[in-house]
Amino acid sequence: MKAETKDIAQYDKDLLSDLLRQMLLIRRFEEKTAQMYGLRKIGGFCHIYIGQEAVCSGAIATVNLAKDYVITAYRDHGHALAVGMDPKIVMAELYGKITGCCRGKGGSMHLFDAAKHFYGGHGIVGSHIPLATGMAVKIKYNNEDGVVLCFFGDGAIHQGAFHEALNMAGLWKLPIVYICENNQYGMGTDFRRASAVNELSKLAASYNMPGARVDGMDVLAVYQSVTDAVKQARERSKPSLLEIRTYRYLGHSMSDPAAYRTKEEVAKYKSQDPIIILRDMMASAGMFTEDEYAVMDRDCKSIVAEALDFAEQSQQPEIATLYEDVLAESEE
Amino acid sequence: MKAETKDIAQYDKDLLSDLLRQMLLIRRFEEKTAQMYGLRKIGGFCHIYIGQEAVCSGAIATVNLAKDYVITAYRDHGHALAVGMDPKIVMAELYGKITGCCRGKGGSMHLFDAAKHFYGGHGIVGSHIPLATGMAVKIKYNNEDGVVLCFFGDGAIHQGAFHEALNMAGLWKLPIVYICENNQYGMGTDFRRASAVNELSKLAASYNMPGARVDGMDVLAVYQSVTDAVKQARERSKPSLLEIRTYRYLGHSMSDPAAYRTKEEVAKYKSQDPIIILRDMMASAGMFTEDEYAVMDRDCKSIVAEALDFAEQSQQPEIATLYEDVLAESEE
Amino acid sequence: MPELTYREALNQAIDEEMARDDRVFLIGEEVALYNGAYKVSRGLYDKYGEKRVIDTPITEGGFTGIGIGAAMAGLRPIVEWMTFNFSIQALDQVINNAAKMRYMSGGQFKLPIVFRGPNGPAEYLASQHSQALAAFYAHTPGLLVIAPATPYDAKGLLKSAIRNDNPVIMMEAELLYNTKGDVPKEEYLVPIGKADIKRSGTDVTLITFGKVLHLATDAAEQLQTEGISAEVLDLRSLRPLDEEAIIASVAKTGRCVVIDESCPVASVGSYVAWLVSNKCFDILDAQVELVASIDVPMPYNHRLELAVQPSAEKIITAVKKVLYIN
Amino acid sequence: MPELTYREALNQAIDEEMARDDRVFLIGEEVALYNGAYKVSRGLYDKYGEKRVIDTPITEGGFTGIGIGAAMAGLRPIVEWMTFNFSIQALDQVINNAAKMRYMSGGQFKLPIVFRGPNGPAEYLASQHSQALAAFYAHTPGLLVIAPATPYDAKGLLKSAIRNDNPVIMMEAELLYNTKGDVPKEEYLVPIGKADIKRSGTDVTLITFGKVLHLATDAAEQLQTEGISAEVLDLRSLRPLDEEAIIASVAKTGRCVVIDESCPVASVGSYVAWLVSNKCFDILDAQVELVASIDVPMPYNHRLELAVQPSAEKIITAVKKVLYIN
Ligand SMILES: Cc1ncc(C[n+]2csc(CCOP(=O)(O)OP(=O)(O)O)c2C)c(N)n1
Ligand SMILES: Cc1ncc(C[n+]2csc(CCOP(=O)(O)OP(=O)(O)O)c2C)c(N)n1
Ligand SMILES: [Mg+2]
Ligand SMILES: [Mg+2]
Repeated sequence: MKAETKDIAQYDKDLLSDLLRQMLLIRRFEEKTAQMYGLRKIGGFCHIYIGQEAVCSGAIATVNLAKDYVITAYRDHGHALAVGMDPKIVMAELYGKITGCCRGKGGSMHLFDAAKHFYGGHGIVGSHIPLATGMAVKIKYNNEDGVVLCFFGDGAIHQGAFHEALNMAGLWKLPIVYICENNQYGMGTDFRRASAVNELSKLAASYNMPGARVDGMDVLAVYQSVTDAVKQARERSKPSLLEIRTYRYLGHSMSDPAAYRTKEEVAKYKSQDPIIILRDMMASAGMFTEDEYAVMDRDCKSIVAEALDFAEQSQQPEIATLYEDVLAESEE
Repeated sequence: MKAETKDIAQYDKDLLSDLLRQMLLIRRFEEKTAQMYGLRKIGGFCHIYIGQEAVCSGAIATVNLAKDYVITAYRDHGHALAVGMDPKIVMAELYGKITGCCRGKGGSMHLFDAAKHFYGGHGIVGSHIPLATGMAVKIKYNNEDGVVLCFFGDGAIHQGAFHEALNMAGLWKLPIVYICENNQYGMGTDFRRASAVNELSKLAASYNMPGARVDGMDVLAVYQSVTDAVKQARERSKPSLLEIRTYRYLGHSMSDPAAYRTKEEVAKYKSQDPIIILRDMMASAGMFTEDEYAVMDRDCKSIVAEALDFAEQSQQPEIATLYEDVLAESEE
Repeated sequence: MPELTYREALNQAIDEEMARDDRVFLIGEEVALYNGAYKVSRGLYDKYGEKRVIDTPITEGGFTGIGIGAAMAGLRPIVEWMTFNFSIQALDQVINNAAKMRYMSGGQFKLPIVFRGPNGPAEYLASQHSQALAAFYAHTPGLLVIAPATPYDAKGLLKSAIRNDNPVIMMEAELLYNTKGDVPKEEYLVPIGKADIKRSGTDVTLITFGKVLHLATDAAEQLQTEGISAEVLDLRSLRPLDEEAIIASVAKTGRCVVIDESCPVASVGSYVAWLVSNKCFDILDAQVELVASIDVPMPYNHRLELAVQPSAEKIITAVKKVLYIN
Repeated sequence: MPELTYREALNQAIDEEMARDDRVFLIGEEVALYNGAYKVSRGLYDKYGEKRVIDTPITEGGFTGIGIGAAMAGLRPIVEWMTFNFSIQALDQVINNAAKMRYMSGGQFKLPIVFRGPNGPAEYLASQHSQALAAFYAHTPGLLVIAPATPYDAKGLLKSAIRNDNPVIMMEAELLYNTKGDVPKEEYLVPIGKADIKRSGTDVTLITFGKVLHLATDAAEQLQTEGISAEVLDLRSLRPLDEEAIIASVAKTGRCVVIDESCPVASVGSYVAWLVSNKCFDILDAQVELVASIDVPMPYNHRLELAVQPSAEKIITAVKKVLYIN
C-alpha cells in the first residue's frame, strides 16, 4: 500500500525532511563508496545499499536509540548512517583506518557503534538473528522499555537460526521487530527460487506473531508499519515480522555485474525511487521546493566529501594493534 | 478423529492382525528391553517406545521397503522391528554384541538395516531430517517411484535443520512424509513450553505443504493418514507434514523417573492404549477372539525370548574390530 | 573442609554467583523444571525462578546465540549445553559471534558469557554422544577454555569464568559429576590460565586435563611402586595455556607424556606435545609421547570403547617408552 | 602440456566426472545459474541442466545434510560451500552424520560425497570471512581431507575424491583460483594420502599444504641464494597424512619447519610438528618450528591481515632458527 499525497499532510514537515535527508545522505555516501571501491581505496566484500534507503531510514526513524537496539547483516552502511554514526568514522572504517569505528578491524561488513546501540554489521547470513533476540531477552529481563529492530535479507529467512530465534521470541513474547529486507535477490538467486512460499511474511504464523508485507520503496509506508510494530513490541512485548519489499540497484557486492536481472526490471524499480517519490510528494504538497532540495543535496555531498577527506587523511593502524581487542580485561 | 467400530469392517482382517501383532511384538520387546536394562545387560541411553507403537506400526505398514525409505531418531526400536528387522539382531545390538545389526558399534540409538531401507537410528535431535530429505532427492533424481517416511519427535521440530530441510522439500517438491511423533514431551519439557504454537502441523504452511494432526493412539487413523500422504508423495511428488499425537508411558530414557507428569495424565493415555483399542475393536467386530489374542501374545513373547537368548549367547566383538568400518574401500 | 561432589561444586558456584550478581542467569535445555539433565542446576529454579533459570527448546544454535546477544547487551549468561556433542550445532555462534565480536568491533563489546556442559565419552553412548571436542574451542582465538578435573577446581574456575568479561568455554564430564573432593566453605577463585601440579615427581612429567587426569594420577601411583617418580601437571586451562608451568615441569624431569582423551590429530594434546618438543628441545631426554584416543569414531560396545580411550596402562607404557625401559 | 588456472582445473575435474558417472551432481549456493560465486562451476549448468547442478537456499546445514542423505542412498554429490567460513553451520552434519555413519552402522553404508570450497583468508574480509579451518576436519576420523596447492593436484585430487566412496573434504583457496600451472590433457588421478616433494633440498624440510605452499617455495628460492637448500614437502592430504614421506624427508635433512596458515593451537601444523618431533627425535638437529597465523581473529586492514599470516620472511626466519644462523 502506497502512502498517497493526501496522507503526507498528516506528517510533520521536519520528520519528512529528516527522512528525505537521511535517504539522500545514504545515497550520496554509497555512490562515493562505490566510486572509491573502483579506485581500490576500499577492498574486500562491499555491499552497496542504493535503492533500499527507505527501509533503514523509515524504520530507524521510529526508535529511540537511548533504549532501543538496531542490528543488521553485512549490507550495513545505510543502517550505520541512519542510527546517526558520523560518516567520517564510517568511511574511515571502510578504508581500514585506525580512526574507523572499529579501528580498521571490522571493515564494510562489520560496522558497530555500541554507544548508539548499533550492534553490527554481521557477515554470516542469518547468524545475527539469535543475537538480536538475545538483546530483546535483556530488555525484558531488566524490565526495560526498549525494542530491538533486527534487519536481515530475503536470503537469511530460510536459515535455521531465523526459525530457532523466532520460535523463542514468539514463545517468550519478546519486544523485537524482525525486518526482512526483501530486495528480491540473495546474491544471484531470485527469492522465489529459494523459498517454498512467495509471501515471506507468512512465516510469522509458525511463531504466533503477526506478519505483514510492506512497500519498501515508500519510506512513509515503512515508517508507518514499523511504528505500529514497535508500539506492539514496546507496549505489549509482542514480536512481529515485517517483509519489506525493496530493490538494490547495483549488484550484490562490488564484484557482481548482476547479469541475472533484466534491464527492464532494474528500470522499473528505479522509476519508483524512494528519494524521488518522497521529494515529489513533498513538492506537490507544497512542503518543499526545488531549491531546498538542491541545498539538501549539496549538504549531503559535502558531508560525504568531508568523510572521504577524513578517511584519506587518517592513519593506518600500527601493526601492534593487531594484538589488541582480542580479550577484555576483566574487572575483579 | 478416532476410527469407529463401523469403520473397521472396511479393513482387511490380515492387515488388522498384522498391525496388532506388530504393536504387540514391539510392546513385548520393549518390556524385555527395559527389564534387561534394569539388569545392566544393556547400558547407555535407552529410549523405550511403549505407548507409541501405533505410530511406527501404522505408518510403516503403508510403504514398500523395496523402494521406500524409513528413518528416525534415537527412539528407534519400534521402527526397527516394524521395518521387519529380525528381533534377534536388534536385541544383540542393544547388548553390543558382534551379531547385532551394527556389529555392536551403534547400540540402542543407532539401529540400521540398509538392505531393508531402514536408514537409522540417529542421536542428534533434528539432524537426520536433512538426511531424509536427501534420500527423497535421490528418489526424484533417479525418477524412482519411492517415498521417504521421516520420523522425529516434538522436540526436533524447532531445530533449524527441520526448517531448512522442509523449505527445500517444499520448493523442490520431494516425495517425503515428515512425521512428527508428538508424544508431548521432549525429555522433561511439555511441548507447549517449547513451541510458540500449539498445533505443530501449522508449521507446514511455511513450506507450501499440507499439514494435519492425527490421533496416534489409533493405529487405523495413523494408517489412513499416512496412506494418504504417501499417495500424494508417490503419485504427485508432494511432501507433507503429519503431527501424530501420541504418548510414551515410561520416562524419556531408562534413567528418567518422569516426575514432571501426573499419574492421572499417564493413566488417561494408558486407558487409550493402542493395542487394547485395536484388539477390542476387532473383537467387537467379531474378527478376533480372546484365544487368538492369547496365541498372538504367546508368539510375540517367544520371539522376544529367542531374541534375548540369541543376544545373551552371542560374542562380544573382538578388540580389533574397533579399527574396522571407519572407511569404505573405494572401488577404482 | 567439606567433601563435595563435582556436581555440587558446580551448583554452588552458579548459586553463589547468581546471588552475587543479578545479571547472571542460566539458560539451556532442561536446566529449570527438570533441574538439569545431569542435575547440575538442582534447586536453582526453585530459588531464582523462571526469569533467571530458563528452559529452552532443543535449538542449540538459537539459544547459544541468544545468550551471546544478551551478553553483548550487558547480561552475564551461563549457557548450559546438555553435552558438548550438541555444541557443534552452536559452533557457528560461538566462533563467528562470541569469539570475534570484540575484535571485529575494535574493542567495543564485552562478552561476559560462559558456555558449559559435559564433554568427552561417558559409557555405552556410541559415536555421536561420546565426543571429546576440546580442540575446536582451544583452536579459536577470542575464547577462554577451561577443563577442571576436581570439585575444587570446578567451583573455583566456574566462579572465575562467570566473573570474566570474555566468552569462556568450560568442559566438564559426565563421569566426573559424582566424584568427590574437598571444597572450602569460604569463597575462593581459581584463576583462568594457571596450571596446577596435582602430584610432584622428578622422572617424567605427565601433562593432562579434565577427566583423564585421574588416569594419569593412577598411572603415577602405579609407577611409584616401580620406583618411577611421575609429576602430574593439570593444565586446567587450555586457552590460554600456562606455558611457564609446562616448561618448568619438563625442565625438572626432562621427559614428558601428554594425555588427552580427544582424537590425536590437531588436538590440544598434540599441540602441547609439540610445544614441549620445541621449547624444551635442548633438555629433553626422549621424544614427547602423546596418549590420545585411537583415531576412530567411538564404538558402542563397552570393551571397545574402553580400548579406544586412554588408560592407566597406556600411560604407563608411554612413560616407560620415554624412560627407555624395555 | 596446457596451462590452466586452478579454477579451470577444478571445473574440468567436475565436468569429466559428471560425464563419466550419472550419479555425480553438484549442489550449493549459486553453483548453477550464477556459475558459482567464484565461477568454479562455469558452464556446468548449461551443460548438465538443473537436475545435476542445483542451486540451494542459503542453508548450509540443510543442503549439506541433503547431500549426505543422497550419498547414503547411492548418489555421489559434490557439495560446494561458498567458503569454509560458512561450513561451520554444516559441521554438525559433516561430523555427526557423514563421518560417523559408516562406523555406527557397522559398515552398512558408503558415503561417496565431496565437500569443497575456498578455505582460509583472502583479502580485506575481516574475521568472519578469513578463517583457515583445516583443523576441524583433520581432527575428525571418518573423513578424508585434502588441500591441493596447484592446478595439477587440484584436478587430480578432486577426481580421486569424487570417485572415492568416503566423505572427502577438499579445501581450495580464493587466492589460488587464478594461479596457473600445467595440467595434462590425458586423464590422470592424484591419489589421496600421498604427499609430494615440490622442491628437493638437503638442509631443511619445509612441510606445508594449500595456498601457503607458494610462500614456502618462495622462501626456499630466497634461501637458495644464501646457500641454504630447502626441501618443500606438500602434504596435499591432511587425513590421512603421508607419515612415511614426512619422515623420509626429515631423515634426509635433519631439520624441519612446518607452515600452516591456521591459528597455531590444536592445528594440523602443530600436529605435524609434534609428529616429526616424536618420530625423528634421534635425528633432529634442532627443534621443529611452526609458522602459523598469529593467534588472533583476522583484522580487516590489509597491512594487519598480512602481518597476521605466514610470509616468506617469517619462514626464512624460522629456517634460520633451526639452522642456528644468528
Ligand atoms: C551462512 C552464509 N552463507 C553464505 C554466505 C555468502 N553470502 C553473503 S551475502 C549472500 C546473499 C544474501 O542475500 P540476502 O540475505 O537476500 O541479503 P542481500 O545481500 O540481498 O542484502 C550470501 C549467500 C554468508 N555470508 N553466510
Ligand atoms: C541437538 C541435540 N540436543 C540435545 C539432545 C539431548 N536430547 C536427547 S533426546 C532429547 C529430547 C527430544 O525430544 P523429542 O524430539 O520430543 O523426542 P522423544 O524423546 O519424545 O521421542 C534431548 C533434548 C540431543 N540428542 N541432540
Ligand atoms: Mg536479498
Ligand atoms: Mg517427544
